[in-house]
Amino acid sequence: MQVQLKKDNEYVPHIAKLIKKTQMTEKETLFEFMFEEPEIRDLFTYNPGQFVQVSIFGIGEAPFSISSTPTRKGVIELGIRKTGDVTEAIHALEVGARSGIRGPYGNGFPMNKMKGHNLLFVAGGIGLVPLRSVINYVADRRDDYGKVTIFYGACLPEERVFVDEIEKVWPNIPDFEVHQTVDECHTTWQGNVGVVTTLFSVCAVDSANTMALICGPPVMYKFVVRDLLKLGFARDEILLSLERRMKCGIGKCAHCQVGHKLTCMDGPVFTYFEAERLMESI
Amino acid sequence: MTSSNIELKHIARVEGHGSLYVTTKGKKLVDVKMSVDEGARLFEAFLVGREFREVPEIACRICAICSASHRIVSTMAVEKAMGIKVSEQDIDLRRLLIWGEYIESHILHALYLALPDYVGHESVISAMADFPDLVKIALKLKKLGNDIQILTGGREVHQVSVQVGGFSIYPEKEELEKMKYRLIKARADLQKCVDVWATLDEIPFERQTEFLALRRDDEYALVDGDIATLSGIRAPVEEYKKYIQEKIPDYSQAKACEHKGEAFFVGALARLNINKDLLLPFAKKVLDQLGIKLPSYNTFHNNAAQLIETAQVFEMAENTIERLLKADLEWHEPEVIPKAGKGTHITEAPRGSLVHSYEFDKKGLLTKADIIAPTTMNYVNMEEDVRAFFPQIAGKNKDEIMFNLNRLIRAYDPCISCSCHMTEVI
Amino acid sequence: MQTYTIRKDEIPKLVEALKEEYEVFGPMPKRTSYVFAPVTDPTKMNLDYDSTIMSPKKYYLPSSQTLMEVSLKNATIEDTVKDILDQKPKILFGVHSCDINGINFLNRVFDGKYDDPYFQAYKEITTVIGLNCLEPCKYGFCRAVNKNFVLDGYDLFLTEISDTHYYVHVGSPRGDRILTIAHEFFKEAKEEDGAAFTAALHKKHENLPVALHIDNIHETLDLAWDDAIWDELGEKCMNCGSCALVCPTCYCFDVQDEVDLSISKAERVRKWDTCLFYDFALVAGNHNFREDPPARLKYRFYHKFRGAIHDQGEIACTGCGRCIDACPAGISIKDVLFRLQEYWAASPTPQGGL
Amino acid sequence: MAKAKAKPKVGIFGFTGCAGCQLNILNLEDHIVDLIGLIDITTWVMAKAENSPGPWDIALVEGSIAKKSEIERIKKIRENSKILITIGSCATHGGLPAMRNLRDTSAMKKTVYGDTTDHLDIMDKIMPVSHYVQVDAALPGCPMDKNEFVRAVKALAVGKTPQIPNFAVCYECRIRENACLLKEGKFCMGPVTQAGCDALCPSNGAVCEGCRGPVAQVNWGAEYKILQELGATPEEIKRRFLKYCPSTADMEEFQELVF
Ligand SMILES: Cc1cc2nc3c(=O)[nH]c(=O)nc-3n(C[C@H](O)[C@H](O)[C@H](O)COP(=O)(O)OP(=O)(O)OC[C@H]3O[C@@H](n4cnc5c(N)ncnc54)[C@H](O)[C@@H]3O)c2cc1C
Ligand code: SF4
Ligand code: SF4
Ligand code: SF4
Repeated sequence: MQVQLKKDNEYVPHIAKLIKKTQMTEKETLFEFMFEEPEIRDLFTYNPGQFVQVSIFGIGEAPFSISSTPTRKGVIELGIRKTGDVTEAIHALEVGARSGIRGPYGNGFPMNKMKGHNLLFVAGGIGLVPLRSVINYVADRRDDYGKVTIFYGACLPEERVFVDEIEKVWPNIPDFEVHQTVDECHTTWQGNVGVVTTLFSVCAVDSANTMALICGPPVMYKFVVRDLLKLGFARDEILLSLERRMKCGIGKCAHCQVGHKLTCMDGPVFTYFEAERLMESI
Repeated sequence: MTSSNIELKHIARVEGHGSLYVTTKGKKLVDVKMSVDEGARLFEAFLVGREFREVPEIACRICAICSASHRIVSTMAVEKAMGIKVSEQDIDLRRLLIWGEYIESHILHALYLALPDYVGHESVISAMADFPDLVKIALKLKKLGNDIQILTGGREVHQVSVQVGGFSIYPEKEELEKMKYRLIKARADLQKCVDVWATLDEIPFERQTEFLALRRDDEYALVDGDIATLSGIRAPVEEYKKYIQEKIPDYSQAKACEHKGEAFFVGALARLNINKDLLLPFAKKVLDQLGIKLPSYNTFHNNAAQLIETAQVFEMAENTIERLLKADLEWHEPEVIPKAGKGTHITEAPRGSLVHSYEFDKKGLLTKADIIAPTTMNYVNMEEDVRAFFPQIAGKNKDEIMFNLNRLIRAYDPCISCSCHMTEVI
Repeated sequence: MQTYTIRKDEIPKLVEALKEEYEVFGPMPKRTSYVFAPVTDPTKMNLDYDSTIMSPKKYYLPSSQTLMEVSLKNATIEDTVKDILDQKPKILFGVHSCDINGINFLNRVFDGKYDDPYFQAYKEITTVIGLNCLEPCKYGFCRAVNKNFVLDGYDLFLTEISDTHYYVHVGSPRGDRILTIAHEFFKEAKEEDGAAFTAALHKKHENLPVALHIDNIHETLDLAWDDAIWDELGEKCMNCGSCALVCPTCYCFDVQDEVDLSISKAERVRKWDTCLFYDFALVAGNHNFREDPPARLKYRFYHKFRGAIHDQGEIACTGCGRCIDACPAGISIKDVLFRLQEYWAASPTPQGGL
Repeated sequence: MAKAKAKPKVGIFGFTGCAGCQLNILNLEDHIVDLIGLIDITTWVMAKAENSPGPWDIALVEGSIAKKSEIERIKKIRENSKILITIGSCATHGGLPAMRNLRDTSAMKKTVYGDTTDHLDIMDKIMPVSHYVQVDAALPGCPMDKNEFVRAVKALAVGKTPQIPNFAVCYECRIRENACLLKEGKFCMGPVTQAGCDALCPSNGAVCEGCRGPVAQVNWGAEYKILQELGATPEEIKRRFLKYCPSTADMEEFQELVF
């Protein structure tokens, strides 16, 4: 499993080079970073659902989920939305620019525990970023996992991320099923319209031997969980990735405390059973 | 002959917004109007109803450049009204604050705002490239003045620790020692500035006028004293209205001041003319080096006078610190009880005499305020100077005329924001 | 175990003697209160102080601290751990038990899976001379939270045994070092000194009674989630953060990058933050997980008395009472705990006040 | 990595005020040379004789809009600037001169100028600059804090939003280890005032007068109670609450208070 990169000072990032930028939407771009030191490149591995802290020196540091899968080594892919100083500075980086990355942090999804199960992914907007890591991991280790169903919702069609994979790659993987929806009707949009929970009526979901993985904006969780519970999912078969303000990523700064736990150390992935017991979690 | 107008809109490198409008016919000057472009803030009106403790805090916001003077004169006027006595060390600390303000303000004006004209630069910023060393010294001296204000008042602009009845905190003795050391060392820096000033071309100009400043017999008066004129009047500050009359000149709506119906000058040159016998050795030496004969009627000498005064307060500051170091400097809470009464005080702000006069009711709320700031007093004199100076430059081209008029106005170190009740002319 | 005594009136001389090797900090008067500050004049250090405005956490987690410097030209990073280790060793003189417990608590936070090299470096260079409290301080309630004694976390520990003497325990080799360099001030304790020490402890326990029981506090808080007390407090609290800043166990921090004026260098600086501030749980897109001010006040209690049990194995309060002293609104954590205690019927309240 | 953009063109403008904020820029003796290296000040009437008519990357605006002609001027500056920042409480909140908002301005005019006041361009109400034009960031304070100013300029130079402290003066007061003045019975406004001045006044033993304006999510009600318990009359409290930022009287939170 995971090899912990041992460092004297966990706050000091490693230097990583931006090697590719792919704009996905007006605000979201996929960034591919590579550590400068070959040694770190080799040692660095992670669990889908974990995150890294990215530094733009002089501007600041911010947490981002790793969107690539550890089954494909070499680069770290981050899908980042432009919303503030750090993210804008990342978007302004030119290929070849050097920035800092440290991590991976957090627990990630329980890939071992999920083995042999069918998987239902429910993603909203940019919430697909961490789930994509799991999806591609499962695609690469197809034999270990059962049937895969992906529900993806976005506000507008042009706000969808990873469209190529959603439309061209994932549907062609054996036992993968992909459904998308957008909140607002759009003339060129042929598909489903409505919030992501409307997909439950489009595609029948069988909760037997299935685990559900959810990631999206805070408002989404409540409604998706309610439907999943109705479908018979057990509370610990529902996995959520929570978002909180983060500064250190290593359990010191206390910004990401949720209930009595820390998102960066005990999470960001929690079962719904755990999350329900964490005050103010969702 | 057609008449033409010279407008110095938004006179640059002065504090606040003022404009000068000069109407000429050929080479003859027809009209001069100084105008204040600053919006009115109505200080004297909104001070009414405020509690006596906050009056100095608000009043010092009339002008940032002489905020320390405003703060002190206001505090002392309030104290006079309430019959509050403060301790010797409080008096000395306040004086030290004013010496700091003098250093800062005079250096700012003489070296940052006035000097660039003499050395062919549009600003101290552009002068940095040609005179890096001089600018560095100027910065250092200005910082020294500010640091004295911070040490005694808590901040370089709008001081906080001066309170009615005393202080909210005292500086540490160690800090005072350090400051004294810095002052002694900085004398050499000031000397370098004087050396530079001594090489500048003098602008010949003379106009007989009256000078007004504070006067006391034991010391070069800056913080308190009697009203005095060069022509020999001497009177207690309470009688200021007799000697400083506010009027609205018929050619404009501006409130301006006159003394016996005539223009008069307040500021560094006035003080120097009136108190020349009380200069300390360092200042005397600077005066001699600059070769100014006193009394001087050349307005342009006001800038040199500022340097001489800087030398004077250097020495006064050293002496004041010396005295403070002998005091106990144990801080005590100021004790004040509001009382109805009237209080008037005048200090010398760096740019001239500054009057604050108040009345309070028995709850300590202000009922009436009269504030006369130096620029208001100089206002008529400025216009008169422009009339007298104009023939000297009338033959030059328009740019040069404007340049020279600008210099003349700037020589006054006018602080237009502080003219808290000047109205607009135009 | 060898114990010692030291004459009270020799403390200033001891401080002078230690100054050669150490920078000495202790309780110094400041206006109406005390602060831990450099002991410039040892005769002004007052070991009879009640409490200080700020806890000594500032010597382990400074209110503002550069973590690393980055050259913006070539992205070389240099952390500041070595700078800390290079500092002159420090002595904190006269630290009360509550504060030693506070440092121990912080150590739990800044250790663990990822240790914090800055905190550990400060620990490395700091010698703690503890001081037993035999009298209660104005606002403290240390005994109610079992923090009026220390097992470890000190290098020397002083207990007043008479008007003229302290009893001295040595807690570490670092404490031994002080005995070595300043041996002339320490006398080996005699039997009667030991007896006086025991008597002092008795006196301490008489003087620090306890009426507050917080054994079940996390469960109490479970019950009190919707209680009216939070709205009531929320109305009074101005979220000024004073309570968290002075607290010896509050450690939340923010991290910011600052550039120099030539834009050639960036510093990554960490600064104290508090959960009471608007920005604390604010994330991109202006979503705030604790938007309402009262929610933030409430959260502080839940973190201290519930979250910390999960994260650090104990509550995050040493009963020092500083937050009570510091709160401009007069909110008292002690009163709040008393009220919460009423929720928990099984918690017996013996007679007598705190 | 943060990249230094081309030197931004900066204009510094004074409206009606005491010029203290501009002076505080001149008071940056330790930094002014570096600052000039970082920004290109093309307009600054107070310190320069040659002044550009614009456009500017950054406009720094001091003073309140106290006469009608100033409304036109501020609009013009806004049109010609990419970023507009108010410096000081006059520009940010209306400042002391806005005290007239709470009184009868014509009576005030009479107090100062006597009977002939018709020709004067004196507005009855002083509003913050943000009332007239969009303001991108504000550095409040009377005067603005010069260190905060340097931080803001550095942030802008690397393309960062200047940080506005969303917390009260007490934060800085605690860190400077002052004993709370409210606890000494003095009427400190720290808890309801936005930080950023490094608790200058309390650190000098004087109460915070609230010159930086209300903190985010200000709890005036709580402060009111505290001051009342310390013996302040409602009129006194109101005077204090509105001293430097009388325009905050328009805030809903303020109007909810019962004086
Ligand atoms: C575990 C985790 C994974 C994330 N993964 C992604 C991702 O894959 N893609 C993506 O676009 N965004 C992700 N985010 C959100 C991302 O961290 C924020 O968008 C980012 O911090 C905004 O920084 P900023 O400086 O641009 O914005 P500003 O609003 O200027 O933020 C300033 C600082 O506030 C904190 N902050 C602000 N928003 C957030 C936030 N949402 N979460 C945590 N801290 C925040 C950060 O410390 C940041 O440095 C993730 C957040 C978390 C906690
Ligand atoms: S919560 Fe209050 S009493 Fe408890 S340790 Fe912190 S400051 Fe002291
Ligand atoms: S003195 Fe004022 S600013 Fe300082 S803590 Fe008390 S209320 Fe806050
Ligand atoms: S302490 Fe208050 S009054 Fe003083 S500068 Fe700060 S905000 Fe202004």
